[in-house]
Amino acid sequence: MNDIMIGIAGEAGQGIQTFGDAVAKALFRAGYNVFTDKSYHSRIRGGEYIYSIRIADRRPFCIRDGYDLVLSMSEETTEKLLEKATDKVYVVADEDHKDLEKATVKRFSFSKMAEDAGEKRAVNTVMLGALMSLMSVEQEVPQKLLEDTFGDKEDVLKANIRALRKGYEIALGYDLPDIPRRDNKSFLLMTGTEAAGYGAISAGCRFLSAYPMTPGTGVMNVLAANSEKHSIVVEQAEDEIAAINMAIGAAFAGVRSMVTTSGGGFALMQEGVSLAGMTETPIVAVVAQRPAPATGLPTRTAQEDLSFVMKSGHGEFARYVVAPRNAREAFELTRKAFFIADKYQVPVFILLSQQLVDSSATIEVPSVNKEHDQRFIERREIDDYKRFSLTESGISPRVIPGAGTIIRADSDEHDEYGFISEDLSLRKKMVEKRMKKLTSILKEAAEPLWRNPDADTIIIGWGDSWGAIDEAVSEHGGSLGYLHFSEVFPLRVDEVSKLSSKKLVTIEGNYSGLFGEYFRSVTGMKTTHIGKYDGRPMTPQWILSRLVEEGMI
Amino acid sequence: MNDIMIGIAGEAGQGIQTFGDAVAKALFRAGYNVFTDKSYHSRIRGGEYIYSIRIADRRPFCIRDGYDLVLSMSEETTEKLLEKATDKVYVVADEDHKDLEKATVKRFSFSKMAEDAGEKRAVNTVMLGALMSLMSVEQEVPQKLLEDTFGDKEDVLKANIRALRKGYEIALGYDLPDIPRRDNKSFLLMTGTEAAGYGAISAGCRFLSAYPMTPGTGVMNVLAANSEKHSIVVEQAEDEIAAINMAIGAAFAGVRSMVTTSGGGFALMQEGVSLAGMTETPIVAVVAQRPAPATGLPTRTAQEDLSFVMKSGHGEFARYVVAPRNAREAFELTRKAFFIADKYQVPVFILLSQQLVDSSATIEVPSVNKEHDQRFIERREIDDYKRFSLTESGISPRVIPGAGTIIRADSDEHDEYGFISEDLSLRKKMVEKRMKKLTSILKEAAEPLWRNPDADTIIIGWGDSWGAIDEAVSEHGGSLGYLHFSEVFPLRVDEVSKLSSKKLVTIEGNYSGLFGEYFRSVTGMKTTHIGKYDGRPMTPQWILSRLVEEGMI
Amino acid sequence: MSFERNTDIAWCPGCGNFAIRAAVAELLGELDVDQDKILMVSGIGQAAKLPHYLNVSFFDGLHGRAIPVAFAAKVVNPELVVIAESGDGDMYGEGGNHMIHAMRRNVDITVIVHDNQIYGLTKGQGSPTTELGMKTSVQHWGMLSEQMNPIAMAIAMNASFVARSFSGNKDHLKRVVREAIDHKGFSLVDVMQPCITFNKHNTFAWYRSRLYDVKEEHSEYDPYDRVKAFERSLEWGERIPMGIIYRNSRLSFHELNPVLKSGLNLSQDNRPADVMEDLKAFR
Amino acid sequence: MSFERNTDIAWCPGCGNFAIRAAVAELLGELDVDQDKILMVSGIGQAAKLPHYLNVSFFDGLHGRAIPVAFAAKVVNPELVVIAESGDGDMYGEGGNHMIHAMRRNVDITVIVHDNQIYGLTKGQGSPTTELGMKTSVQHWGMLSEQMNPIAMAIAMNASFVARSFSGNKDHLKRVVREAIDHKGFSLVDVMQPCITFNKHNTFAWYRSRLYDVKEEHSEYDPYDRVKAFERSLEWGERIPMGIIYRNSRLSFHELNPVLKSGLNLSQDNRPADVMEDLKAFR
Ligand SMILES: Cc1ncc(C[n+]2csc(CCOP(=O)(O)OP(=O)(O)O)c2C)c(N)n1
Ligand SMILES: Cc1ncc(C[n+]2csc(CCOP(=O)(O)OP(=O)(O)O)c2C)c(N)n1
Ligand code: SF4
Ligand code: SF4
Ligand SMILES: [Mg+2]
Ligand SMILES: [Mg+2]
Repeated sequence: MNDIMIGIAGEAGQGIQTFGDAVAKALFRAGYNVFTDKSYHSRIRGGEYIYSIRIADRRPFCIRDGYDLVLSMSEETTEKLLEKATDKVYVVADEDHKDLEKATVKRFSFSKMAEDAGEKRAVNTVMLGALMSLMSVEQEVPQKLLEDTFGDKEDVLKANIRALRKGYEIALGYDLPDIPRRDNKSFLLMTGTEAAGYGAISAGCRFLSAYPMTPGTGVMNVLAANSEKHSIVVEQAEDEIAAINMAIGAAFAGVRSMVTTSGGGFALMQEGVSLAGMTETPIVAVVAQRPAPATGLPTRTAQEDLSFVMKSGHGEFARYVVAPRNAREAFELTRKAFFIADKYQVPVFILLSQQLVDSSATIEVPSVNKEHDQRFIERREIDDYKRFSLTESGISPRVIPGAGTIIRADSDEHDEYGFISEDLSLRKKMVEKRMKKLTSILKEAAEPLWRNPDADTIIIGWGDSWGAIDEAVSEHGGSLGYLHFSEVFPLRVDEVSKLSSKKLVTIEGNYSGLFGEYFRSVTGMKTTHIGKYDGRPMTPQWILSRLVEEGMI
Repeated sequence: MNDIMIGIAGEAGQGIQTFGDAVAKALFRAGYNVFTDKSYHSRIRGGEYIYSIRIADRRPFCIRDGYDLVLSMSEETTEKLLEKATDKVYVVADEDHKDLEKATVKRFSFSKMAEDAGEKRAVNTVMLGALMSLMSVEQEVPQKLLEDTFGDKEDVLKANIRALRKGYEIALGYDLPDIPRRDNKSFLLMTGTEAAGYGAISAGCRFLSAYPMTPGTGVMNVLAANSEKHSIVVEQAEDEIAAINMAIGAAFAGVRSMVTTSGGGFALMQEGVSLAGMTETPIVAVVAQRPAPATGLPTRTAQEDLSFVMKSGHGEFARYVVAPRNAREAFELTRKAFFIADKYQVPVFILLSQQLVDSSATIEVPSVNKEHDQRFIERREIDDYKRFSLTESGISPRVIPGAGTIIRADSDEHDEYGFISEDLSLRKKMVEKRMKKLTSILKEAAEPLWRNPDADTIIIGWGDSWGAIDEAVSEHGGSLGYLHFSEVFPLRVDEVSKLSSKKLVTIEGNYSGLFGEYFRSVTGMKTTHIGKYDGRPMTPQWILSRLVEEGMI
Repeated sequence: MSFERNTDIAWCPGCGNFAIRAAVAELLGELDVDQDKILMVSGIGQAAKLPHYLNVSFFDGLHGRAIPVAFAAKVVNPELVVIAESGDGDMYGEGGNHMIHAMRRNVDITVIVHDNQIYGLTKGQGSPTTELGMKTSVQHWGMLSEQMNPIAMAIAMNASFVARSFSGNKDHLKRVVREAIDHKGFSLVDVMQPCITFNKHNTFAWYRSRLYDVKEEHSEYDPYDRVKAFERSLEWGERIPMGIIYRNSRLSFHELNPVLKSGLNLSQDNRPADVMEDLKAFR
Repeated sequence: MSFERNTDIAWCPGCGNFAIRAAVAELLGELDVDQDKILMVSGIGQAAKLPHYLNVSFFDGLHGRAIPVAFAAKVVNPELVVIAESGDGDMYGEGGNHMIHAMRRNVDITVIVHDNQIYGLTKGQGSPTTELGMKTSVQHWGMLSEQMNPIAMAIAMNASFVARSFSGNKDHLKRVVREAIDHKGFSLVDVMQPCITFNKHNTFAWYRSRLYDVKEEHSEYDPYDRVKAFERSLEWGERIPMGIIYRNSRLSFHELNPVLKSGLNLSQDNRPADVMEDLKAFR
């Protein structure tokens, strides 16, 4: 792959996120394939903030090891970052920047130019200009971004445009590899958060209740920002228990509703999850994973909550769990999540992670499967209505309150009407009713992704590890393949026989090999496990070197 | 097995529990092998209350299908109960009792005799007398029980003794099978609740926090009743979240502490469980299972929370999970739970169930393994103390606050001192530290129980199903065997190779075959599943008939 | 049609819950609301079984969690008359956090607490409102924690309607609950309810001899005066005030929320959204 | 030895938390207590990082759950001076239920709330104490929920020591926290703390011009008068009272609990129990 890794290395509070977003967006609009990653600490000011931007000849869905070009806005952060950088790394910085041990620093008078442009705070804009100039991006592109940002403050805008121009005059002197551009009209640059958020809006979600928790908060922000436009009530709950019970109340009353949280907040929702299972109330829960246990590392990534989510809630009930591979799937599977929830009247879980949530990727415009808009709700008067009528499929016709029919739901075991019942033979039927939905849900799942199924060594993975696994396999070639899942429960493994007599290795963002264990419980097949649990996303390089270490390739 | 099943069938509020306890205790003291079961509704008055007492020539650890002798105190309850009774059932009732369809009712003037004895409310005492007379129990035995109960109310006591005598004069006319008696001095008649409660007291538990929840409340009651005597603070928390965080606070400060709850309450404790994992704080949680999801059937039994407990808490950390087979193990494994918690600084879970909690069984006096008293705590001044020092075993020497040393613990990822840390290479080591304890914990587990390992069909089971499984296997003979676990996580399966080429069947109190799935994830072996999920305990008859249905025997 | 459902009732004969049921059933029948527009949301406990004994739609959820469910159902369907009800343990113990924050939100729901000052269903443990010193199966030497005063707490939270009533006074109870339902905003009605099985102290007679209506006894009583209301709420002992202790005129959730202000019924307006235009922002 | 730990501090330069740290560190140094007998328990948030910046033992637990941990640690080791501290979101939002029930228990701990009227660490969402109308990343049109008044709530719960102070007034803060620690029972100190990053409304200057000490301004002020204290607690706007707003003389948890009354330190008295005698009851 022909690519370049750019790192913007600074501290929280330096406006690096805004800056990085502008760089990424401008490069995307200029026709590059862009992928970004944010690495930061759990604090508001200070600490490391590294915004990575990767552009490549093929669309990348992960970062890779090593930086080619670093914009250093903090000597300390850059020093750390260089520990892992290539020898040829090219460090660009402002005039007053210290020398570094591991690399020569190229200094430019960014701040002076900003001052000259009449806006001291426009240092980042100068840098933006310099970078754009290096990447041969037409000046209109970043200028348009400045206009969108400063539109209402004319003076500031003008100064920034001057600063941008000055930046364009700088020759950073870096030797760019040849990376083709194209018309990006049919693509989007989106983070997993944005994708999941718009997926929910598109699905007609009308109620979101949540208690802020990194990295799950973003989805709440997306819906809150669209609250008036798309008529969505977004309520910040007093705690996660309230959040999930609110979502259940709204869903019971007839709207598509959701919660968003991370592992610790989801832990508090367990009883509510079980309530949704018992009352057959469709809700969608976004669980954005971060390293745990407990508070863990709030701003880092992990795939540690698979089993916790699959087994969430006491007792037994049907559910559906997805773990999107990338932003596009985050959109599409969020829509599907609402659909499955409504169709089967079950709780549905969307496993995201900090990496997926915070990274933006160049994706095709997601598809909108109209089938997924079906609500399976009746709004009419029914006499002697049985909310939990025993049916062949386990699904009972659903009517919502306020439309002429008396509706009852109970968290205790209940009869077909929803009245509390201590009839134990009925109990048995009700368990079966709730559980047999799983048979049909399984059929809704798409097939897992196969790549090089004939290879000797097959990587098994799930969720947002796909970008790195896919690239590793591409790099390595035909003797390495993969089987990758984004609909994880129930597990569809049609052609598992293909796997016998191969070397199987699960690569996951956890220590124990949670998916491997699960995979074995379903197929009986044993897998070797390679885990990443240091809080950072996987890279293709890391995958390949670990495979070599384990003797798998 | 030569045995008799006695059912006392009435309603809540009729004092059946007290009456049944007296009957059971008297029979036990008279030298019989006794097992009892309580079947009741989630209400205070009315509804079915069935107290079953089984006596047998060998010590029973389950009830069986069918009643031989029924004391009917409610026509409705008895009618229901008879649906499942043997043809020869003998129903005894008071004079005004209606006739029943399925059996002849033998009427006796219990209430009149109570009145004659000068205490209308002593009807149960008359019945007690009649039963004891039938069973040839010396009158001193029940009389002693009356003295213990009414000791301070002389008049009432006297009247009750008169009532008892009158009862002794009644000839119930039932034809008793031959059931031998022996000296029960070295045995106890104990419920699982009492056993777990006294196990905790014996372990030196000094702090219990809980929010009442059937069937977990009993353990709190046992410790509360012993609070002053054994210096135990028992605090009723405002909710389960408070309960587990309190237990963690007390444990951190240096005492053995515990919580007790059921599935729904445990669901609320999930974040706390994860906190115990992260801060390496030893706590013991009793989870008494009842049918779920959500509120489910509060007074019924199940084995539905195995996976939920094994996977409890977000993130990855070591733990230890036991599921005692009977009251004796409830005592001994509760002691071991505190030991493992202290030794490895991990949360430990004790899975009970309504059946185990409410049933009393004739058990040998539990053994007290002194090793389990070790606390692994240091109380001394250490300079530059590292609460989370990285060691070979993953266990760091533990000092408690207030003894000269500064102690730090953090729910965030932390360094060896316990300070919050964003160092990602340290993160990796800390995950490994917490997880590698599992290797040693596995070695602490006792071997599972094997019975007839050479049989063609092997039942695999765990927890309180043991009584019924063991009896079923005894009844069936050599071609049926079992492998039964009471230390369920981590799973010790030394001689699993013995199982290859056999028919394997898991018999569990759930729908999905949770243990079967788990067993396969560990061994790769597939099992057939037979589940009971109607809220009632298993019986040997049910097991054998289901095995026949499934073509397993 | 009567709102009393003809069925087996799991309460102890003589329990104070029967009178609450009778009062609520009568009142619902008298309301000018279609039967299907009433939604009761309850928790778990003896009190929480009430909806099963009425002919209404209900969602009987988790112990302590009736309020968030009720809140959201009302939010998305403002046409519903939403009543959340459960016991004192449920509403003030397990559900305490929801109670106080729901008061802040001021959504237009009515919360009825069957306050028997005890945990009934779990067999008689102390509840937040159990009196100091009362002995129970867990509190062997009697309650040591301060008795919670829900009325004072609600006034401190500036809840917009705070009342107390008594299961032994049907007219009063009906009147207060009717006012609570009519009130546009969050209403708390704490109903003193004897538990004849586990609370042998706070009996029918005990309550009857103490409870008095503030307005009847003090005709000048102004429930809009927050400090006076607080002072009155502290009275507990020989005399216990009931009636509307406090109220104010805060705007309700629906009046404040920009999405809902116009009267939108989200449960009816349920279409998926076309976001293709919105997605252009990501180009 | 200084109680200020020399380390990298993750707060924004200029944050009100620094002054709280300085005051607490100084005060701890002045207390007549051995360093190892101090235990701080915190939650999660910016405020909750405080113990990391002090030379004390600490248990930094979950968001919202400092109080139950602090409660139990104090219960089993009465020799410890236990201080629970965290932010307003943590203590009044997520942890609201523990707050109110801990007040009922009256265990002898001190709770310090860094009340910046905002969720700091999660980037500026409204907290329970955020003022009506304030706009945030989630509350685009401004807070619609009533601003919680923790002082009034604590008085309603009859907490035994209820105070407010200000991170911008070190002497006041030290004095109030010292009194809170000295107080035998549950003490709440709500500390107004500017968050310079996310709360641009309640700034240092904003607080400074409004906060006044009740006792200094009203020498006759009697914090033992619950109704007057409640009235005073309602003041918020041009003038905001601080100091000890309310206190009472309720017995503490340790004074009431029969197991602990004698002064037993369970963390020292830790032996297993011989239950063989007890088990005879089961024969
Ligand atoms: C999470 C959870 N914890 C505990 C319980 C057990 N539980 C059921 S009802 C109840 C208390 C009942 O007391 P209250 O709410 O006062 O109602 P009452 O029975 O007195 O009417 C409890 C603790 C439960 N169902 N769920
Ligand atoms: C269970 C749980 N929910 C949510 C979070 C995320 N979280 C961390 S800090 C915080 C709020 C911080 O606000 P506050 O308590 O006021 O402290 P501040 O940062 O303002 O000092 C939240 C919501 C969490 N850590 N745990
Ligand atoms: S236990 Fe008490 S509250 Fe429950 S039904 Fe009986 S009398 Fe009523
Ligand atoms: S975000 Fe606010 S509270 Fe947090 S450190 Fe910065 S200024 Fe302080
Ligand atoms: Mg109650
Ligand atoms: Mg705050």
